[in-house]
Amino acid sequence: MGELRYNHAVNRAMADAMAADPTVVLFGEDVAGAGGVYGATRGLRDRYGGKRVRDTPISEAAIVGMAVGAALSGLKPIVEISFIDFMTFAMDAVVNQAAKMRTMFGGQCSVPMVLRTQHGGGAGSGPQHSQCLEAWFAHVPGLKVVCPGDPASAYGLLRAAIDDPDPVIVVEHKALYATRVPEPNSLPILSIGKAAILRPGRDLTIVSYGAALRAAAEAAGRLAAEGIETEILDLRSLQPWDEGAVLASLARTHRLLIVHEAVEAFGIGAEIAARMADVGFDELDAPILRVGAPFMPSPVAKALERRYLPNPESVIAAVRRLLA
Amino acid sequence: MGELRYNHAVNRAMADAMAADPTVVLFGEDVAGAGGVYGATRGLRDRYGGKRVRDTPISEAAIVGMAVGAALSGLKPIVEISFIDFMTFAMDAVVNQAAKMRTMFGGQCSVPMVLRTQHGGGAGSGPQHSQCLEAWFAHVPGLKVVCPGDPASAYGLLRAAIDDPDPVIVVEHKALYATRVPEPNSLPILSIGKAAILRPGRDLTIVSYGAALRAAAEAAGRLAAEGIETEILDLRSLQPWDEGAVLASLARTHRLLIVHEAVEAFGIGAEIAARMADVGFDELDAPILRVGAPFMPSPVAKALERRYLPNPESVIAAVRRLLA
Amino acid sequence: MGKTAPTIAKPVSNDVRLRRLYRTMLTIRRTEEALVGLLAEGLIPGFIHLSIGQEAIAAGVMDVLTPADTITSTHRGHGHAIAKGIRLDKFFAELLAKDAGACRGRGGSMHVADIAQGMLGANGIVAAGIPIALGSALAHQTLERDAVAVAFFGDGAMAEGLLHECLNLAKLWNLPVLFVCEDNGWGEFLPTAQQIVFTLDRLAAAHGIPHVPIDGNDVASVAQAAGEIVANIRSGGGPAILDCHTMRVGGHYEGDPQRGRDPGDLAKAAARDPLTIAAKDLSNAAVAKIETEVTADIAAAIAFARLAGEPGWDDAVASVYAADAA
Amino acid sequence: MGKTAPTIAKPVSNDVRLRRLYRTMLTIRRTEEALVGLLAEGLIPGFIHLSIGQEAIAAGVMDVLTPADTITSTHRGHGHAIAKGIRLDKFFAELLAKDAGACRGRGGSMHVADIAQGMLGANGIVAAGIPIALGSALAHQTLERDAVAVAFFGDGAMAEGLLHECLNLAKLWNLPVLFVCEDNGWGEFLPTAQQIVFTLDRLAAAHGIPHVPIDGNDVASVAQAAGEIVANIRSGGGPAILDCHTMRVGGHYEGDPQRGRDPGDLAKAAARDPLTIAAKDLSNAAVAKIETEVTADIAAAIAFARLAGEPGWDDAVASVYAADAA
Ligand SMILES: Cc1ncc(C[n+]2csc(CCOP(=O)(O)OP(=O)(O)O)c2C)c(N)n1
Ligand SMILES: Cc1ncc(C[n+]2csc(CCOP(=O)(O)OP(=O)(O)O)c2C)c(N)n1
Ligand SMILES: [Mg+2]
Ligand SMILES: [Mg+2]
Repeated sequence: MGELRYNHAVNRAMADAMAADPTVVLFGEDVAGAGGVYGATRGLRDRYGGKRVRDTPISEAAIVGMAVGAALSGLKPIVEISFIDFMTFAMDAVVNQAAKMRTMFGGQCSVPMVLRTQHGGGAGSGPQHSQCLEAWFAHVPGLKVVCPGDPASAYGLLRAAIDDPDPVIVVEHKALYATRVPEPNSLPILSIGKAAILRPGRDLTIVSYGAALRAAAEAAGRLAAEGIETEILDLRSLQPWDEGAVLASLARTHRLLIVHEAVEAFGIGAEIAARMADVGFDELDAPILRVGAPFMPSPVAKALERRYLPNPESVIAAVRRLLA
Repeated sequence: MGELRYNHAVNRAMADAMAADPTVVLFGEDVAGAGGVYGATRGLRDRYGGKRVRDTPISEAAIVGMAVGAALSGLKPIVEISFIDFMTFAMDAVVNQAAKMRTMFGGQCSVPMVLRTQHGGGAGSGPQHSQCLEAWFAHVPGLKVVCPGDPASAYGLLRAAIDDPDPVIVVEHKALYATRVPEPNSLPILSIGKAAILRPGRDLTIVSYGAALRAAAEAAGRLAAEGIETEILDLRSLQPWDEGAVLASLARTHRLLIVHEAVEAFGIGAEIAARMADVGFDELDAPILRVGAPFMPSPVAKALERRYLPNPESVIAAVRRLLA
Repeated sequence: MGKTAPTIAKPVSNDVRLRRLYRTMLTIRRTEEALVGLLAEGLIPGFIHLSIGQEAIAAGVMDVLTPADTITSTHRGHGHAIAKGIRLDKFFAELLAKDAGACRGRGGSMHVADIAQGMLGANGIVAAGIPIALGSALAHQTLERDAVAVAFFGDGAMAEGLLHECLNLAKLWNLPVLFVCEDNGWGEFLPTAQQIVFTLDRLAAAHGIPHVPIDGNDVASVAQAAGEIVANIRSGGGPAILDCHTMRVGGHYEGDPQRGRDPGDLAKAAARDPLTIAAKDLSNAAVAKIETEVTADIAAAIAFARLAGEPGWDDAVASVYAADAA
Repeated sequence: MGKTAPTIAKPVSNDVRLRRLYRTMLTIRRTEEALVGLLAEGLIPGFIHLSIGQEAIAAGVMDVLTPADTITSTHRGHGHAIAKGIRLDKFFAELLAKDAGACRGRGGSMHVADIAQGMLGANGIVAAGIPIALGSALAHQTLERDAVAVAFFGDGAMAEGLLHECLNLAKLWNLPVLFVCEDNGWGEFLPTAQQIVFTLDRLAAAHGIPHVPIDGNDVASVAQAAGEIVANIRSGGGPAILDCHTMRVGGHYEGDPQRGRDPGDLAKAAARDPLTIAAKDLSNAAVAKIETEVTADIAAAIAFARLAGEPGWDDAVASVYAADAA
């Protein structure tokens, strides 16, 4: 029995999509020759040729803008921005162009582009290479945002993103690329907007996504030893997010904790908490809690970075507050 | 008795700061010769000279980056980006550079820069010139964000921003520039992070900021005729925001509505609601509600734009739900 | 790319061509003049940026394009949309933000698009259309279409780094893209001479991209030059720049008081009116006939637009994502 | 700007100067070699980018700067920090993310800064330091300081529009800024010849900015050229470009397997080692003495860094805003 690595799942999603559809192309810095900073695009140029898999110069604004134009003219471009921090150079193309065109042009066109990027800490990469900026994109009507937390979702969400007629931001995580699971029997294309229950439980609900799921799972395991049964929901998709699934879980457990790696303030968790404080208000038996990064740039020092990232201890502490 | 216009208040804040401190400089597109798209910088070059007040080419990324360098080297630059939508070209300098330097360089430096920009609708400017993107900046540790809703705050917050040793984003509103109030007796420099009670009331709390305050005030006036007493809090400062003031008001009214012009989902209101669903949970007698823009780009057509923006009717409808 | 012989879209006799060019220019002119009135009537939301005096560039360049060719435009994009073939009734309805508009009234002046005609949008963001044209050219190249993409931009946009990234990329990938600079001497309220230190010809030379300077107010020259350049791009010659010298007759936006502007400069612009220049080589009868026809077309389009209905709220809310998406 | 006679920071005899330059280069070299070991020990968080083989540029340029002059650097910034005068103990402590580091262990390799020395930061974002240098130059100019700002960037950064915006602005405002391109032929894992179609000399010419190409591995030439150019900038001559041709001896980051790289290319780089070139004009005794001294300095600095304490959590949390702010 083989194993499936996260970065190989990403690779396979692109390879399968390119095999299935000749209009799927890929470009970005070092995606062709080098196979990507995290090896996720390795071998694709060899398989699909230099016309469909291209290295670009270091011109983030232009290459994302090109993806928009390519998507308008018959291609399904996948563009890679190797760190989400570099998206700061390419926001216009995503936010003012891609996101708005379907509405702004009155439905004349789709913009079927995928922007693959990568966020998060754990590698000592410091303040400019560890940010989790997905909340910016989730705030922009017209964009979809997904954030796979395991190899199977990495495959299934990326395939869905490539198939989607609208622009999708796929946010991978640097600390997950090397993670692996036993090769699944099937690797379905997932539905954008659907959460998954990773662990059922009756005492409280943890909503999380991406690499933070690992801290949640570890915490839930330890809490189970004390008889505390945690339900863990993997959002998978942040825009749209599965409000129904969160509400249904809350209706079972009546307690909600949201865990993510992004800075807590104004992060993804804020919207989930806000919605549940509205539509889920009657279900709440306790305050809604969040575990996210404190309001500071990512530390470089390992000990500090460990403390900065969500970890089983910080999750357990929040759960104890929630059940107190 | 004279009157004070919002754009004149902005102008006076800069003029006074430049008079008080020779290191304050101003640059941006058309701020010098033309006096700014909304007239907020008119006359400043004549008064303070072409060395301190400069027109720039259309190079948003470079000019915001220059402000960072200028701030590191002894100036207090005010840079104007005439529409917040254009900040999409200049995010790196603000987010990866200015915001992080105090922490990242271990406290060796301050970055005393001010970025003045302008958001919002009401002028039929359409999807690329009407956005309210302040939540992006509020999510970034190291930045401060203020959003003046009236002429006196426009003056007091901008003075505070210029005095502040850290980078401050001042978000004005295009529909407010021409609004006026009787010339106030005094025009104090305000404290960043402090909210103001615009109207006291016992039945519910509306938290708002910027141009949306007008819809809240109009709604509160109409509701008062029915005996519903609304307390209105003007946040003024979005990062940091005055959690204590919101909580105190909630403790009086036990009902919370947040009103802003930005898209509701993942907007400023999400964080306020999330915090109150945590620290204010025991005070809540009803769900926390929000009125924000629906999840779509700004419409062009006047009737649609009116409906898109927060308005007294949408606020009143939310209040009725809140009191139901 | 190994293309077959270059095709000019509509090769006909010079006189027929000039009349066609004149008609396009006049349509743009009369359309924008009508917009001034409609704006004053309060029927147009937002600002509008007129291309009066600059019509020859849109008319001349578009004359050598096929419907398969794509363009991206700017905030000053009415002329580009019209010359690329948008229906006038849908154009006016769009400017009036009506549901029958080309973009169902959701784009307005700064975002007019006609995707079927290859007009990929006016753009409210300076320089933002340029990489979109590149991407479109990439699609043409990858899918081996006999098509080119054209990026229109103003001289002020030369200060945006995005243009420079795109010049490099276009050349690097030998993309079938034409850069058209509409050099009207202004960027908003400041002469571009006070904004830009380099010249486009020397910038082009640094990139090894052919640069053709042209009198942008002489529509015949524009069409001639564009025809030759586009033919070369079509045959795989790679990107090129058409640098059109023109003048902004009006303000930056309609209603701009043009404070800083020298009246002599305005007079000069009037003297170089592209319609007058073109009319010299046409018979009075031809000019009169075109005037009559264009006037009628525009009147009909405006009548249509005035009567058209408002866009619906629910439609707009439902317009953000594809209905059939996952 | 009407400045007085140009001042070169440290004018002395050629031999003294060359020894100083050699010492700076050797300090960078031995420092980075030591970093390789420390990284392998697991003491350095994150990636590090070494400037081995490129030390002559940092040493030569910084030799003509005063402490009032400012620089901005890149992801490959160790050499710039050292040459600009950062204390070695604080440098190593920073790389080890210790509280005693120059940035209290919160910057690390990619964000080393020494503001007091005018070193405004290494930078994890390609090209991002360039406008910061411009802004610093604007401050020098506005406050009428006798100081220049220097922006270091790699050849790969030439594809970022930001550089182009900055060239235009620097010239437009006649800013006292020197652009130093460290052209090592690579941008990450791809030769820059496959990324960039223009050459910096022609780009500079298009902007009317003086461009000086130089053998970036010959420290004496770098210092000589930098001295002349900086003197001209100081006297109000406006921006200039120093284009340094060098070679990347190692990989993009330490540990990079350098898959696509021709071994002959690596051999060529070794043959052009800037230390060897400089040593030719120095006595063996001088070289040996410098080696001994530098080795001792570095050993002491590393010892300090190893023993230094971890940064505190509460300090970091409290570091985001000024304590005394409103
Ligand atoms: C990124 C961005 N910055 C600034 C603006 C504001 N703006 C609109 S048009 C314009 C001037 C453009 O000049 P040019 O490109 O020469 O076009 P012209 O108006 O002369 O046709 C500016 C600065 C904008 N729309 N987008
Ligand atoms: C905006 C941005 N894009 C991409 C990267 C990733 N990256 C880091 S270094 C580098 C190559 C830079 O090449 P060059 O400027 O020539 O510097 P060199 O590494 O050769 O010294 C790239 C692409 C980045 N850090 N920032
Ligand atoms: Mg212009
Ligand atoms: Mg390089």
